[in-house]
Amino acid sequence: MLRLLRTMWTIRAFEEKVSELFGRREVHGLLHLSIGQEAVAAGACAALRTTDRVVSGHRPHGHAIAKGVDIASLFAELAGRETGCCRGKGGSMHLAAPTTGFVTATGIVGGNVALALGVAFACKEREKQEVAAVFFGDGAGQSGAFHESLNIAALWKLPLLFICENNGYAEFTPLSAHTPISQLARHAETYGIPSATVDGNDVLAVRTAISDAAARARAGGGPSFIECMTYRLRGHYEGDPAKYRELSELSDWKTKDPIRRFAATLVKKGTCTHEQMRAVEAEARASVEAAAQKASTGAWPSVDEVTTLVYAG
Amino acid sequence: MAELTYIEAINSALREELARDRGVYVIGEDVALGGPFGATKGLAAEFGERRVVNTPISEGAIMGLATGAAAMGLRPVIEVMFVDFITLAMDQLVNHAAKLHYMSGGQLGIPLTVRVQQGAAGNGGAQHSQSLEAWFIHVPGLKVVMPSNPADAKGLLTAAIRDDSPVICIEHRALYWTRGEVPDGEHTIPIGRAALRRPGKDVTLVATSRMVEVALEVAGTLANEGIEVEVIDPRSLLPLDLDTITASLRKTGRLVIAHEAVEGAGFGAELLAQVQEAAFDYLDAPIARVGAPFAPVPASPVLEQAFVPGAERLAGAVRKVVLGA
Amino acid sequence: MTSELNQQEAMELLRTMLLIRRFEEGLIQTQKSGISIGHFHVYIGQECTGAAAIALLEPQDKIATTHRNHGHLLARGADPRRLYAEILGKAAGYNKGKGGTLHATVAGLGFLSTSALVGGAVPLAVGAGFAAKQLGERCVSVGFFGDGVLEEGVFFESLNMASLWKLPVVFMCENNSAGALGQSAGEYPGSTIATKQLIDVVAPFGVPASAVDGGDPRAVRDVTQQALARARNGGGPTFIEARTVRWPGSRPLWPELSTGETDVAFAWEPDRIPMAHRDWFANDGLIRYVRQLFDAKLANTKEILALDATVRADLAKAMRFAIEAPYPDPASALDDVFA
Amino acid sequence: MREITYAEAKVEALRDVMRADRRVCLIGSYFLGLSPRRVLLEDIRKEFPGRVFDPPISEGGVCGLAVGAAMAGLRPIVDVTTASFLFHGFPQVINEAANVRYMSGGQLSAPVVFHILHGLRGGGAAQHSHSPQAMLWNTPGLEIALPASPRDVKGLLAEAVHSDNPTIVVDHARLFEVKGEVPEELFSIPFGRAEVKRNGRDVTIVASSLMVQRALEAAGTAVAEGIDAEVVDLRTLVPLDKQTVLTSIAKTGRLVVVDECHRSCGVAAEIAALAAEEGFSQLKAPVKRVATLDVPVPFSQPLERYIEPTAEKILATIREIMR
Repeated sequence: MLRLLRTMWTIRAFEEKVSELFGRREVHGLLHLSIGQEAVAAGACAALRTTDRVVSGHRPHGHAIAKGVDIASLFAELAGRETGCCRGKGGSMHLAAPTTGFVTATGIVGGNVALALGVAFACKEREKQEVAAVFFGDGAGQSGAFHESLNIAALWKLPLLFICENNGYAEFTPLSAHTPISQLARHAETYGIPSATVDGNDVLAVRTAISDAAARARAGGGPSFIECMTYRLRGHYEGDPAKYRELSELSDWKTKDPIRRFAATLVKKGTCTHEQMRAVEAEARASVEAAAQKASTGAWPSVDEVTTLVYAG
Repeated sequence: MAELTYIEAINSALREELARDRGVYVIGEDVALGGPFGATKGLAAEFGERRVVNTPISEGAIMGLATGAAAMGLRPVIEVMFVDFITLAMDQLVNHAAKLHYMSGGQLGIPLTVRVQQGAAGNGGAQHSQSLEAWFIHVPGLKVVMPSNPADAKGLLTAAIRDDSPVICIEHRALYWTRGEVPDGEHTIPIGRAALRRPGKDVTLVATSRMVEVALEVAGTLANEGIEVEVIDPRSLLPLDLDTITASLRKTGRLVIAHEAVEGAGFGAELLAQVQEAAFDYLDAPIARVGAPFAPVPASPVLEQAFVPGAERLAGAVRKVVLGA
Repeated sequence: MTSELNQQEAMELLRTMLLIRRFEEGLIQTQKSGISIGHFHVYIGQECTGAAAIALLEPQDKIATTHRNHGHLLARGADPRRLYAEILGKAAGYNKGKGGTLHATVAGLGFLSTSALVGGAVPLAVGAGFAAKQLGERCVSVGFFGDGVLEEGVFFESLNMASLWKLPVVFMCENNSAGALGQSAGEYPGSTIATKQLIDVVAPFGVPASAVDGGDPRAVRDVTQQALARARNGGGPTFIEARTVRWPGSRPLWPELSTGETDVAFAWEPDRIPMAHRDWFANDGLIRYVRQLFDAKLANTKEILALDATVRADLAKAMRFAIEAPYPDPASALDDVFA
Repeated sequence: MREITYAEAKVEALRDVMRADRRVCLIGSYFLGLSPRRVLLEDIRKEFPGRVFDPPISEGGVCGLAVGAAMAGLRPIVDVTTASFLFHGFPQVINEAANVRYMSGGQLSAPVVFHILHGLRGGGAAQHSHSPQAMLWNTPGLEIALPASPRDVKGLLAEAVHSDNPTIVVDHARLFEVKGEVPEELFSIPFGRAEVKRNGRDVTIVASSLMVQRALEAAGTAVAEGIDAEVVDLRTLVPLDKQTVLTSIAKTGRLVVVDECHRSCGVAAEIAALAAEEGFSQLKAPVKRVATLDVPVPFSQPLERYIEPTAEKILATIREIMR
């Protein structure tokens, strides 16, 4: 239980730090923060094994951290340093750390779903009971690649967990302006893919749903679709004033903050004390500070690196 | 040596690689049925439909699927039925297949082979006849090969499948049923090495894919007029064997480049730009390009024939470069 | 069955269906005689759908179609001489020989485009509906496409937008793989979709969808009429799946007259149908329709045979015209690239 | 004449063409990307209710929709935003829009405008930094316009809307703050006319889009070294104004082509090839290319800067070619 809490606090602290560093121009590029959505990443990855594979999209920090990617290497990547997980070549939207099972993130909405289809295909072929999971937002539900992938995953019974983080906004517009459908899980039902819509701010509900789906996939039952209803407390990207939202909507969701909610539940149940709670947060923040510090001393990549790794070998 | 058709040579490369490496998968629309041109004939029966996989008509998702599977260590060979349909998969090809290795800082390998056929033949019209190799040369991260005969079709495809980078193998539909000697058993041709098809001292003629046939015909005709044409087939457009081409140019002082695609920002433009920079002082005359006219490919047989660069046009261009205007 | 059609209309529908059937039978024979026309696709067995639906359209309505377009063009009134000429690559063809069978189109009849890419025409049809709504025209856009299109992402993208924006579009899906055919039967092209029926994928988008027997003109008329009315009244798009059984001659990669030329007398002398083809002709919309006309006494055998003979004679003339027509000037290959 | 920013000129063009022609509508509205200037578009939204649309993330569907709408009588301007997203629209742009007139034997046309923002934008990395104009040049049927100044963006955008052909307006977010003189009234700049943006006699620099500004910067610096460079802005790739390029080479005898596409099979390759084919006898030195290096665009700042065609690189190349 404390592990879940720690993961969520680490993601929150990481992204708050990223925001701060972005303000000081120490990290760069187009950054998409997941503050408010931490329960999905933490709950889902807690239900997966180390050997399971994750593909993420343009909002990937939480997924990478929850999957166990070293946060110093993430800071370094966002800062464009040689010590970054992608040696400074990828940046925020292209994080990759396959040894942890975090295959890759990608900046193309919907493109990640098709990619994950292939990862799941490979998992099936390896016959090691591994499953693949893909995180995507509600905006991806309108892309052709998403529909093509649902059909194929269902046809071929691929061990793929479609994890939709429905935060109600596709970039800058509410989902209702993008599609007449409010819950994307309906598309999965069309193809006979088992689906569940859960409270994405309830980390235990997410973990349970993903556990069930992963067990089904491991047993050869094919794909599942888990739609997590959540909310991003920041704009679409760092620097987005997000004026398209009502303030009341924002404050309403703030009361449903997944971290505070879970902490309160734990205390109420007597699982731990207020002091222990605060200690978890403090530890997470300290480890994030240390990682950021470490990353800031990383070397810039040599310009010779620019032409390397275009091809293998 | 056995005499095989170009399509049989492709089939034989696929069969041998499926047998040799458990990680090889053949994926595409109708491939388990043999494919529309027979390239995958008999493979499903021999290796099972688990490794010779039929897909829905979802080019984008197929390209993404194969890329994702390659990132996981499989060695997929996908068939895109017509190069024109690759438009539906461009996002996955350009944004994922070509780049994941680089973007991930070398953590992910993409040992993917994309087989596709192109060219103006059979009156398919503008959506089934384009020649798009320049697109792939323009996207860093992809290798591009274009076999011009059955032996190369087998050797280059085998090399492509074994390559650890994504390789686009562009076949020509009009060559599918041409015959030629193909070495027995394992046969690979290193990617990035041009072939000298005919030696000559007066002018260098670089031709790709089906234009190699036309170039050899023209060389034969011009030999009767006293012009000795050296014909070079680059075979691999990226990486490009510029050394072989410039070495020839140092001898002849003249260069003509022929391809079936339109000229605008095409392979000919790239080669010309490279050669004039690398061997400016050796040039005795301006380099000439022969490509298709700047138009979509028409369907009518006569229009199609007028569209495809033929022997007469090519011979004219060579004469002009050798003899002056 | 023809209660809503008077005798003249019923016979006109038959004429259209016969025209399409005979046009394509003639095309297959011409191709077999050695005249090159490129790879082509025929509409045999699906005539009822296009003929019945297109007859309901108003002149301002738009149509987007696919590589299987001959039936739609003819039903809308395309001149068989110019259509044959186009398919043979002649200057007199509608597209001056640049389009051929895959891209044959007649803009003057409201055809937007003929896309030979699976799914290519669907967003185009949605675009025409969008334009009609923007321009305030009382026009409906009808997109004809095959069952394979439901595997293309662009279909979903297009359907979603048509629904979201309530565009006057009729999605006319001609499923010619009904009855466990398609890829599972080892045919080209195959369609593979993980749903129980095609219309299931449409349901979540909130678009009314229905499946009908594509060989039953009345059923096609009924659903098309409702769809057109909904579109014209601002009710948005409709999805129709018209199911037909694949004609055996369309099973090989190149069409073959494997069931022989259709004999309209099969309608009243079923015993004359060769045993091997009884199943198919039992489902063939054309033969079924002739039988219904005959049973309803809207036409006698003599009238039907006479109509058929006229259609065939006209088409023979049209084909001769196309064969004798000159090819375009090769230099015209460079024309029409830009306005 | 009054001076305004590039961003203002662009929005003015959109406003004026919408006022002048009821058929014009905007599908997508990030014509100024995510730049602070994008608030300017709010005025358009207010002035033309019901004519500005925000589509879902379905580039394929959106591009197809616009092509269909154009074929049916509208004059849509589609904002595909970042050029990389155009790849989703390729089936519709390449296979439909570009071919429809030719394939229909001149019966149909698709007068649609596709707007993209191309090039390096700083930290965009490999998937948000594309310059696809060379690929579009390789598929006949599209007109390709690349404005490089406030006056040009207004005139070329207007011409794109008037054109009966499908047109791609390839724009660059790093131009938005450039200032220049722009006529108040609606006007068009005909396609196929390059402009000599700076006269010179020693060396010709051919460029387009943002690279014109970089070339001008390099030319300005070169003066101190006694080098007088001429800068030719192509303005449109299709149709291409060959003559202005060849005339300039005839004068200077030297050519440097600057382009933000990747080098292999890029725009610079075609211009270099053209010069070497048709202007060979005038050339005193081989044509040099300054283009984005052939690697996926790396994210890290120094790496990105290393592959980018900069004014310093242009200057170094000018010095080299003058030797």
